[in-house]
Amino acid sequence: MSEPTQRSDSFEPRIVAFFCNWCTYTAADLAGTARMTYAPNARVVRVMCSGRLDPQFILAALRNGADGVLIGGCHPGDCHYQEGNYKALRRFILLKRMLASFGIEEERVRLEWIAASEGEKVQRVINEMTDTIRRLGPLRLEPLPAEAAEGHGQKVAVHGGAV
Amino acid sequence: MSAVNASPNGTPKVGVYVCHCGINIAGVIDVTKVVEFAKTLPNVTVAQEYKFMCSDPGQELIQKDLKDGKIDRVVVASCSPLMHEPTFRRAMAACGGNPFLFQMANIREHVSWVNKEKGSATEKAKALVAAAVRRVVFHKPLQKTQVPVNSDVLIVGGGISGIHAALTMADAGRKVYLVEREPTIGGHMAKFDKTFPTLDCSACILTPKMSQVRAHPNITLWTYSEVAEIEGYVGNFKARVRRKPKYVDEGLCVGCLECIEACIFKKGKFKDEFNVGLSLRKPIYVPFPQATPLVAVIDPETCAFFRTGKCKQTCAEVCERKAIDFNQKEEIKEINVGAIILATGFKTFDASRIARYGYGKYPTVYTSLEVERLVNAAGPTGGEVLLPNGQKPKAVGIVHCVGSRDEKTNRYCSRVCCMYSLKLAHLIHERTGAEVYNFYIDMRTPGKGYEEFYDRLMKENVHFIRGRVAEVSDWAMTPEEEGKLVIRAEDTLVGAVRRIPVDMVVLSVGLEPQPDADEVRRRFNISCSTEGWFLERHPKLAPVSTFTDGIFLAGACQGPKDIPDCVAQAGAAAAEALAMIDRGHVELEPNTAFVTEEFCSGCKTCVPLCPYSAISFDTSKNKAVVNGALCKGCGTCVAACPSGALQQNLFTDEEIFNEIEGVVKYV
Amino acid sequence: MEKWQGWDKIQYEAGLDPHFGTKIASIPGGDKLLACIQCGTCSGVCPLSPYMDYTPRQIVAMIRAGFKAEVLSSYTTWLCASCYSCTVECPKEIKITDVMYAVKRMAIQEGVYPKRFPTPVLASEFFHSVEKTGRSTESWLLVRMYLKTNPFKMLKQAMLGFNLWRRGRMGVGVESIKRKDELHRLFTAMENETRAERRAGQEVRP
Amino acid sequence: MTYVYFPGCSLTSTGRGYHESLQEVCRALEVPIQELEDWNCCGATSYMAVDESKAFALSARNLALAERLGNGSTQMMVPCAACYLGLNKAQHYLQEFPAIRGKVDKALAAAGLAYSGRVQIRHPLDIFIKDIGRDKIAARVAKPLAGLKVACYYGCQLVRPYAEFDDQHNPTTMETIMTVLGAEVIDWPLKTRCCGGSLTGTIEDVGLRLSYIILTEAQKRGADLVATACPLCQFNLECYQGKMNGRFGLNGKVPVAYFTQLMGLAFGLSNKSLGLNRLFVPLPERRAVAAGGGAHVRG
Repeated sequence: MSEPTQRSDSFEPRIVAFFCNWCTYTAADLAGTARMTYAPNARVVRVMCSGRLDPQFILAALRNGADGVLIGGCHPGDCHYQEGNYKALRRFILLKRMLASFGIEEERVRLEWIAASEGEKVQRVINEMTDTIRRLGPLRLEPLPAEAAEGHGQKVAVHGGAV
Repeated sequence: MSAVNASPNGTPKVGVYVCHCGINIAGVIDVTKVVEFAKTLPNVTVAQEYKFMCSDPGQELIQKDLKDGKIDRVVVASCSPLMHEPTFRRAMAACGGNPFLFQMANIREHVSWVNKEKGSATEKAKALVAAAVRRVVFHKPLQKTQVPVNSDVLIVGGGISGIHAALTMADAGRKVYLVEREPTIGGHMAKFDKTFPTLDCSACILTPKMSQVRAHPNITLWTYSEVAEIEGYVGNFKARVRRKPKYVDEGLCVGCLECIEACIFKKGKFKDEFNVGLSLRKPIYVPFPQATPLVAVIDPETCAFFRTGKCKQTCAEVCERKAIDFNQKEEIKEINVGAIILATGFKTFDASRIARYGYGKYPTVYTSLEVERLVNAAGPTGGEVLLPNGQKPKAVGIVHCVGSRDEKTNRYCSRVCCMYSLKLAHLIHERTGAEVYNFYIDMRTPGKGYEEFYDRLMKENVHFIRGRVAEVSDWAMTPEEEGKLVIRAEDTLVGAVRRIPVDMVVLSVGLEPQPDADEVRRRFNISCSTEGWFLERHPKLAPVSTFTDGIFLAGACQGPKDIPDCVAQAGAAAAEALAMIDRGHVELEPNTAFVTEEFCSGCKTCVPLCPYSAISFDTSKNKAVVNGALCKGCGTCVAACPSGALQQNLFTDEEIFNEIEGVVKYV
Repeated sequence: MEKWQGWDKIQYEAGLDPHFGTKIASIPGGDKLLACIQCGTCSGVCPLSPYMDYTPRQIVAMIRAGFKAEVLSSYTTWLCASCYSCTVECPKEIKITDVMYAVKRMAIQEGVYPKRFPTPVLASEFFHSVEKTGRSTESWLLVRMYLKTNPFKMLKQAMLGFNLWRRGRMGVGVESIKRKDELHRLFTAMENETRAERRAGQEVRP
Repeated sequence: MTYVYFPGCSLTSTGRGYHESLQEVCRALEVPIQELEDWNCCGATSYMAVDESKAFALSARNLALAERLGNGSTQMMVPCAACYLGLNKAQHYLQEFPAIRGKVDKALAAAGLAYSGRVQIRHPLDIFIKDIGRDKIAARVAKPLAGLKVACYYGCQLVRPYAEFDDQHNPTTMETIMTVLGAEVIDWPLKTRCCGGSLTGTIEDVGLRLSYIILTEAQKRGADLVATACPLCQFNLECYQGKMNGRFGLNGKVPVAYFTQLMGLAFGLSNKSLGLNRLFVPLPERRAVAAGGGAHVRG
């Protein structure tokens, strides 16, 4: 069986990275092709567009043990689906407000525009974020409202209407 | 955990296959540990490793387990899904499996290639495998939808790349729209005198192809036109092309050029774009004698009629065919095409950005493109290399790498400058007998017959000084330098700084993306590299494809290229487009959104969110309806649906939630 | 005539210092040194390169290759007037002027600069005078430099000194700041910092 | 706003004329300046060659003293090109490299000082053009320098590598000022070429050669005099002309003045107050121009 990373004495943050298929995921592939070494702490979940990101996903990641969440989308104006990234941005702003009210440090959730050619940015952002969260320490959560709710299908009210 | 019975055949049986990729993965990740770990995961019935999963024997492993009924869904932990997802899906489909009961864990690009430390890399790989296994359990068998393909093609840019692609497609019987921004096709190649290394005449090999374009029944040529808007998707694009008024009716004009003769301006007065400002033209002009189409153009910026309203309109008077039409208006053409080839080319580096080289300050400092016109028999000096004072230079310095290999301008090597500098050195030496000095950093001549050409130039007594030019200036240290331009550079092979007085300096300017490349790439929804060149889908294996299906690249818009490479790439782009069109249909990824009616509350949140108007509202049922043919699968509506009624195939909430749980709590 | 010495120009690996390049490259922003493409722009723009024993480009190549002894004893760095042309023009953005400084510092630390060559002497004298008084006094600085290098030359310069003095452009007094103790504390703390770095086993930059 | 004035060591000796004329010109233009109390050597060129950390510490003390004076945004006027570079370099390195910053912060603290990076280091050329403006300078011109052909010489360290107020390759600030003063400027390619710096004092042959090249080119292009903005450039170009005559055959004498001295002249200030009596080569006689008339402004 595997040994999990020692989380008590040498804290290694776990970061869930939601990357859009067209820009940021491709950039992460490019970072790989170019052998740009970076912190192993981020694990990528691919979505077609950052617009697919339901705030529930971020909450689920944090609830399940992630110490931080990174969202990567195309630069403004570059969205493969016209403006999914703007939608992601609006949801992100609302979500941050909500996280703040739970006392979650705002550095734990980060949104970055990373174009397909910006492998270096993937490297830099993941390294920065790992350092930041290592400094902040593990995320200790009070029960989130969603925890009270049943299952995954339920949604919490962070959609902010037609965003 | 719920919904395990989502599997069509009862309990899901997941096969996990971990690839070594030679040492690419196995060199960093302890593959055996990952396999052992996978065996412990719920629903995993088979877990094994193999050297190259993408090879035939690798694929056969999967196929055998599928056929033996050991597994019904597959996780391959190997490279990026953007690389080999189609390979494995095909393998599954080939033996009767559903290709969408498949998930890839990217443990190469995202793990072994970006990690040096074995322990943490292995852990990360396990997490990704766990996530993929959790997720694939929820995958549903899906079918790709087939959409018919429009067999017409749009080619943007009428340089040598666009011309070659257009002729190839047209010869294959496809209908081609060739759109060019300038009044004529031909691009940069039309401005050159000779081509390296064979020194054959550029016009002699290009103009026949230009005429063929003009005459080809399958090609619609729109010059002086730009693509304004693109809608749609692979196989079914809709383009709006803006045709600027030439104020001369293309159908009537026969290219007799009488109108130009008759213009009230007796002589040229305005900078001639085609001769890069080295000569003057009239407000009514043709770019050059072999312009295609050979139709006069009136430039409203300089035409007296458009500027003042007062002109005798002698051009119109003299035209027997009444082709001149001052009332011509901009036209918008709407066309439907199945594929698009971008061949928008490059621009040359603005030499005045490097102040030390004196371009714009000393009149005898030229760019290489200007010298191309000077040595051209059809150019402003009739092919004679003459200085502004009308004399031939006795000594000429050619400065390589201007705007290339320089962190402050462009980091990349422009690839063509060494060779065209050699060509210009030869032509200048041949036409003037001048001493020619080439200042280079490294001589780059990889190509058929290129090194031989370099060899020839050295034997022609052209001087080669290995050293980047420090400055071009007009201060003299010796009597011989008086009245000359002095090039100062270290002769690095000798280890001494040299000052070389010359009469003429040629700056071998590098190639840059077109100034509006960023705007254009947005219009066509493709990406650019950091330097601004259009980004190919894969640098080695898909060099003419883009990340947007149905849009292909040809020529220097993708990166600096010489003519042979442009033509080769244009041919490749045409072939790729043909292959796509001739299939007759495209298969669309079934990652579209769908509504589970019983959950839909009819809140209409989703309706305005869709950028493609794929969601409508059924008022009788009070439910949202997704048109699968219009949906592109971004999932924005799904994220916004408050009741969970909207879901996206391959990216359902439960698939994503399970993937998240997998990556964070895999143990 | 003496026995012909010959030039043994062959360079044996054993005679090189493989760490010299990385040591020099450890100065702030110095890693770019390793990306030099040997284009010679630095030498070409350098107004002093005609008088150097190695051109700046050659010095960079020698640094990378580990020619420590040759580089430290070369006149090149001591001819550098710090005009920053090379730094500004380098296409790889190598801070060549700073590289020259690093070489100078290492040469002084290791005492291997060209002997009786006036530039390093001037630098050291300048350093000591400022360390003591907080300011430099140009007249005394030059006097001490000539005494250490070529006392005869000072006599030749006497006329210039006289002319400057006559026009009030050179004093005989020594310039100094008031709060020398403040400066002293600053320097002592700086030395302690450097010592602490060394104790911590960190590679101390040249 | 009062500018904190940092004269630097040279302006107290060989560059005294610069010190005097700059103060006079500031007074005339109503630019308030206050000399930095107990300033020390900037660290300069030679210091960097011995101990880089201490060079930065030296600059940092000056910056800390200056910052203490202003409330948040001290503008420091630094006329000497070497000081301008030295202080700017320290400023940049403190910003760019945290390791240096940490070391310097600790050393400053030991001396009871602190620096947070808020001093702006500015050359008088920059201040005169950007803050004061050509109109105000023009309004002060009483005796235009009409008929005088000036070669503006910036030297190296003023524009390289840090100056942002002007073009690194072809600076024009001084030309603008000279034109406002009514003088004619020549176009020449050597205005930022090195004068030899301290090499004139150490390796004289080489140093003088560099100065000679600059003077000869200015002469060839018809300049009546060279205007400088750096004490070492002025010293090198002017005080060694005798030797250049002997060694390289420099043709005659070329006056070399600080641009501030020329401003003072045009403003009608006295020769003595501008330190013109300290020049080795006297300025050319001015062609008679009606005094008191408004400034002759061109271009």
